[in-house]
Amino acid sequence: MTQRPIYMGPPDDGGHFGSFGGRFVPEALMPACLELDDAFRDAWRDPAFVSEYRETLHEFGGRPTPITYLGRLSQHLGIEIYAKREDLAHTGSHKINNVVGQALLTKRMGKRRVIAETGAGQHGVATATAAARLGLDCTVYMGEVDTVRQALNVFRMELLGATVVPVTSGSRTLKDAVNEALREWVTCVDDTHYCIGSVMGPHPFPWMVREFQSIIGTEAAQQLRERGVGTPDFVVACVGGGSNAAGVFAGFANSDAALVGVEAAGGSAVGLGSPGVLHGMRSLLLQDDSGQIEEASSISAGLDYPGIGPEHAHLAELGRARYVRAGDDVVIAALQLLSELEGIIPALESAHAVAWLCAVAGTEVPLGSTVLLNLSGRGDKDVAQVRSILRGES
Amino acid sequence: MTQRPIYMGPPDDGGHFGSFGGRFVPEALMPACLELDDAFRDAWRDPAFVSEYRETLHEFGGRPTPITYLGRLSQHLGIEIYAKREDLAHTGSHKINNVVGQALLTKRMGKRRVIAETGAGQHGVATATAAARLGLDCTVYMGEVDTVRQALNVFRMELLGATVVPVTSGSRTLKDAVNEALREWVTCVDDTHYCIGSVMGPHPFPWMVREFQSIIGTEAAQQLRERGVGTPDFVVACVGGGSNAAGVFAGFANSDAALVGVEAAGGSAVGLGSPGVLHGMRSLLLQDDSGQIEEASSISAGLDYPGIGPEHAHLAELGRARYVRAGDDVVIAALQLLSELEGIIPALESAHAVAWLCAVAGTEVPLGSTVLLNLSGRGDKDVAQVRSILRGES
Amino acid sequence: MTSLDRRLRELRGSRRALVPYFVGGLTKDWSQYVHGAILAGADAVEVGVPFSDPMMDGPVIQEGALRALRAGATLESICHEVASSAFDAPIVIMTYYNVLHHFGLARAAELLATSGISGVIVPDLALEESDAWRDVATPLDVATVLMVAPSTPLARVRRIGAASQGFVYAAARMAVTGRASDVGDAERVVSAIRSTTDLATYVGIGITTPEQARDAAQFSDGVIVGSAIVQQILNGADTTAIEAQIASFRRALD
Amino acid sequence: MTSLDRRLRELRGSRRALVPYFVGGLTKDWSQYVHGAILAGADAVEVGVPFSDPMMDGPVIQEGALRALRAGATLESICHEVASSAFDAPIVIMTYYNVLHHFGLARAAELLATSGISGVIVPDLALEESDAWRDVATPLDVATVLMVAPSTPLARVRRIGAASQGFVYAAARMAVTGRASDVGDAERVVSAIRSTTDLATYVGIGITTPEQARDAAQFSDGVIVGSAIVQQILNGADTTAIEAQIASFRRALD
Ligand SMILES: Cc1ncc(COP(=O)(O)O)c(C=O)c1O
Ligand SMILES: Cc1ncc(COP(=O)(O)O)c(C=O)c1O
Repeated sequence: MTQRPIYMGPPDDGGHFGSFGGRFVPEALMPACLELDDAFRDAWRDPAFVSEYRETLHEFGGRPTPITYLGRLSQHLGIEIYAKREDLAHTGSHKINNVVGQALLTKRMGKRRVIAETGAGQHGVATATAAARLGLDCTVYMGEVDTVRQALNVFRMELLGATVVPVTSGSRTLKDAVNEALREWVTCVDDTHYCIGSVMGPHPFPWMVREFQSIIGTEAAQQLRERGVGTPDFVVACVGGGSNAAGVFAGFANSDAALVGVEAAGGSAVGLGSPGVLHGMRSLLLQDDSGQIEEASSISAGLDYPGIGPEHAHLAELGRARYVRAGDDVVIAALQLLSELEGIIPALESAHAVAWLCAVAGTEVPLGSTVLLNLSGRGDKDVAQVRSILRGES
Repeated sequence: MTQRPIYMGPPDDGGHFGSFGGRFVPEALMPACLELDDAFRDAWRDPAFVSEYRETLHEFGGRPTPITYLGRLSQHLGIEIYAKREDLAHTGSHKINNVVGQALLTKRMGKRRVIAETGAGQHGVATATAAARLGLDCTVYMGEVDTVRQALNVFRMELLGATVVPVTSGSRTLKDAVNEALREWVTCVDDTHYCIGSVMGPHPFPWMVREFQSIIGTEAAQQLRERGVGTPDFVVACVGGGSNAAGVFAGFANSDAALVGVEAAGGSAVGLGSPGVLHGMRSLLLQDDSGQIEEASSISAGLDYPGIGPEHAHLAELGRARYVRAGDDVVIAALQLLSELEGIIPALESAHAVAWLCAVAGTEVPLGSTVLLNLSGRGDKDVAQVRSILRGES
Repeated sequence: MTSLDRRLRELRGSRRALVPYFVGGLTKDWSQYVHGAILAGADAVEVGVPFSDPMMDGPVIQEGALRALRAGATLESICHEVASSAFDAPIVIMTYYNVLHHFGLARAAELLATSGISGVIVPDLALEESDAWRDVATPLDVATVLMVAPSTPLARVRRIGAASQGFVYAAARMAVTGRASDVGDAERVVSAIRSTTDLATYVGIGITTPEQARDAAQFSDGVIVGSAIVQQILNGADTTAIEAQIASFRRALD
Repeated sequence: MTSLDRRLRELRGSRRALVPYFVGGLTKDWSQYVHGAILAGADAVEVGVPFSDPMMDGPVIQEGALRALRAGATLESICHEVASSAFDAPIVIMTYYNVLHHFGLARAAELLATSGISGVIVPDLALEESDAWRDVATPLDVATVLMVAPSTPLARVRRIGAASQGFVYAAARMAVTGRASDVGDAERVVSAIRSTTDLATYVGIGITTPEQARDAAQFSDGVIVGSAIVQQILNGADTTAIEAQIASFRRALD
């Protein structure tokens, strides 16, 4: 009898998931990464820390988020869809799960400040939120292009007491914001924690962020059990860096559920990328013939990242999870459909998962299948953009 | 021994709370109001309906919302503040509690359509949301001025499948939207329910909406009990029409808690109004020497209503609740303070309650008092406006 | 029984009643329109006292009310004009309850009575809420006209019929004031009213043309014509034009 | 022990080493700058192979890399230029790991070796991840220079010192490449390194002026000068000007 492998366990000591992951950072940052690894391992074993983390997400973050049966969409598609409602979490997405964990860890490490990168601003707002709540200083690095496109999110962070630094290097977008945050971290690693926004970066970040996000999957599995739904046939989530997907997958990695990550067609690191090293990790990346990193492009800022978390690269390699793609046009249609049928305007990111379901219900996802759909965030941040797109203004 | 009076019981058969309330509508609408009264009484007694209402708010609406202890603000003000987090409810405010109840009731009455008025769009979006979820048609009346000021909320309602009708009569704002919705209701009362957005309008609306919102107070009382806080010294909520205040007050009406409603200085129906009849009810209204209704004015669209729910007028008269005011400037400062200290950007409406607390902590609210603060909604809808105000642009 | 009851009962023997509606204070010379209307054959006149939030009125009368308010019209100014005009037909005030409520019910009834006004129509004053007002108005011989709508169930029609004074206002349709192309549900509404009371029953809401007035007159005691007239005045029609319009309604009814 | 180790050990006996940094492919004639630098007294030269996401570089070298990339610079084009230039001093490539990784580690090591390149500095290739690369580079006599930072604990300095080849790069401060006004923590870092290895130890990160170079030379085996030079080239300095700049550093060191 062959033993079934265990999926989504911890990485090896060097932070590897198979051949992916690791720690590719300047020596100046290695001690901090090692310290963080120790600190996280220690904290995550400490019932007091875990319960403070859970309690903060409960009292402040609005957890548990509900599971909503999407009756009208289910009927429309001929499959049974349950949505995990991360859109109802404080600040409007799953990002809060991670930042609360890291902010608490920052205090535990005796640091007084966090820095973060942000693309559209979701992770920046979430980080500024957790920092405000816990009394930490906060600086957010944001591509200059994004600070203009997302001026309101800049203001939101400022309201929350954070300093937003426009990044003028490279393409002036998310990946450059990560570079700049890493550069800045070198200079202040003593008293500052870098609160990375997805399951990416050098070890222990991909693992740690997955652990902080796994509350999504743990809750969902229990909620589905309590409802008598049991293990769904499919667990579907959008994938930018991959934190919401990793979080929900974690609850089902060792079940019979098929795991599906939906990338933006223009940011599909699994679909179109190749192995490479960026931002401290070995993973799948969009890159040109010379190994220069290419810019991702998607209507959804949160999926506009040329890489993917290393654990996803590993799950793809193992075949435990599949990674598929959705293009901008079907994503808009999916956002409209969910809004109209269910009264939930999803984030453009989350609409990717809906779009894929719409495309394959009855084929790859057989009629009658049970699906857990991770609704990673709410669409309020996106309505202005969707409006101009539908009006042909952009 | 004198019997203590019971507060916030049902109104009399004609819908009166003392001398306020009643049913001042055209005869064409009276049968609908009577039918609704019966239907609501019947439904609210029916455990199946009540549990569907609760279950929908749980599964879809994100209830129960948490109580968050605001540690840093408490320390700052020297009082103990617990926030009821209606900002975490689906669509971003307490409005969902009411619309879910009314939409379910609409189906129960065999009607296929809802209409609603909206000012800034919060109640319109909430109504469109509940209608989408339950498969009801939805038309929302919105002052033309507001459709321009809040174009994104118009688009949101449209995404949710609702039709938004700009109202060009009168001052083209909220009160005219109510008039227009009432006029429209006359023409379609057969198959259409008017889903009113606050504890206002003709009986049974003020009572029914209060009952649907009382879930706030019931939950909060239980949550505070479970935390060992018990009865707070003060329960504070902002007041536009008064639905979030009525909802939270309902949980404490017969306790020792002091109840405080905070009106916008420019929309203070209790502070500056006099008894009158508008929109189907007798209540306190802002009116001129000839009994013409005056426009309210506040930075916060949701408090921009020249009246107040009749039950509040009654509670004020009885002295069971106090109604105080907060001006635009202190409200902005309060919004900033809460954001910075607690990582919660409140709606401008809700910031009125915070502003009052800031003003009176240590005086009217003695140091060490325990306060339940109803955070009726999140501020995402307001950040663009706050930004221009702080930049001196408006 | 108020004087208005008696007057309109008498009229019933002779002809179908024509009751045009004018917005008090809409123009400086608004009372001239009323005089002209009476000359042209109006049997009674409804005079609107404008209110900021006229929830039973469509766009035409809303606009009229708005202009009158801007021109400074008030309950008092309109009553004084009525008092000094000595019109040759009964005047019925149409307004919203807050106007009376804010003035003070007793004081308002007194003002109407001393101004020679015969009655009031208060569309947002439901039967159930009307006692306080009728308690002060009836003793002063100010009639309170109540309305029956197509949606009113028969048991309720009976109570309204019993309580109404002067006449019963039969709403022709489920709509607010405005123009329409037919008499809607008027016949059904009128017959329900007639089965419960012998008060005069007038049809209003949407009566726009003399033809509709003639149709309504087949089964009722008269018609109320509002938006069709106010629209002409808003368009700038002079008293002669309005007299001609009223005259054409008169001819259709006779 | 690689050839670079031997060469730099020898140098140690005679003078403090001067290692200027140039961005490969930044200008068409970039190799002329390298020639000039060697003429002016450079003991070895760092040649940067540009990467889109240079996380260890400040604005100056970022800008240089960006321009070089736009001009079409690649690992291959730069190696070919080095191969055909036959420089009179050891060339050490500085690049990011993805450039080698994407080219293929064995293939990259082969290319460097056949181009006559003596070593590499890969700032994002941490000691723990460097085995795969060193396994292919060392046999081809391509040295892998490792870095010690002010934050590196002593036990770790020891391991890095033991693994580094050619020299040990002592980061003068907790910062990315750029200009600074002093030698920062360099003395402490160098002394930690020296307590664990007898490899040559060069100070870099922020060495901007000949004075700083002289200070650093007091306690180390040499200096690496990057942004200060690249800034001049970005400003349009010609080879003569750069030679003069190098010469002034040379004088400070001797
Ligand atoms: C709502 C939402 N979903 C998904 C993502 C993508 O991130 P991840 O793949 O890490 O979940 C983002 C990123 O901003 C987001 O805001
Ligand atoms: C967040 C929020 N709070 C309060 C209000 C005021 O309404 P009410 O007084 O009925 O609670 C509104 C109305 O839009 C609102 O959006």
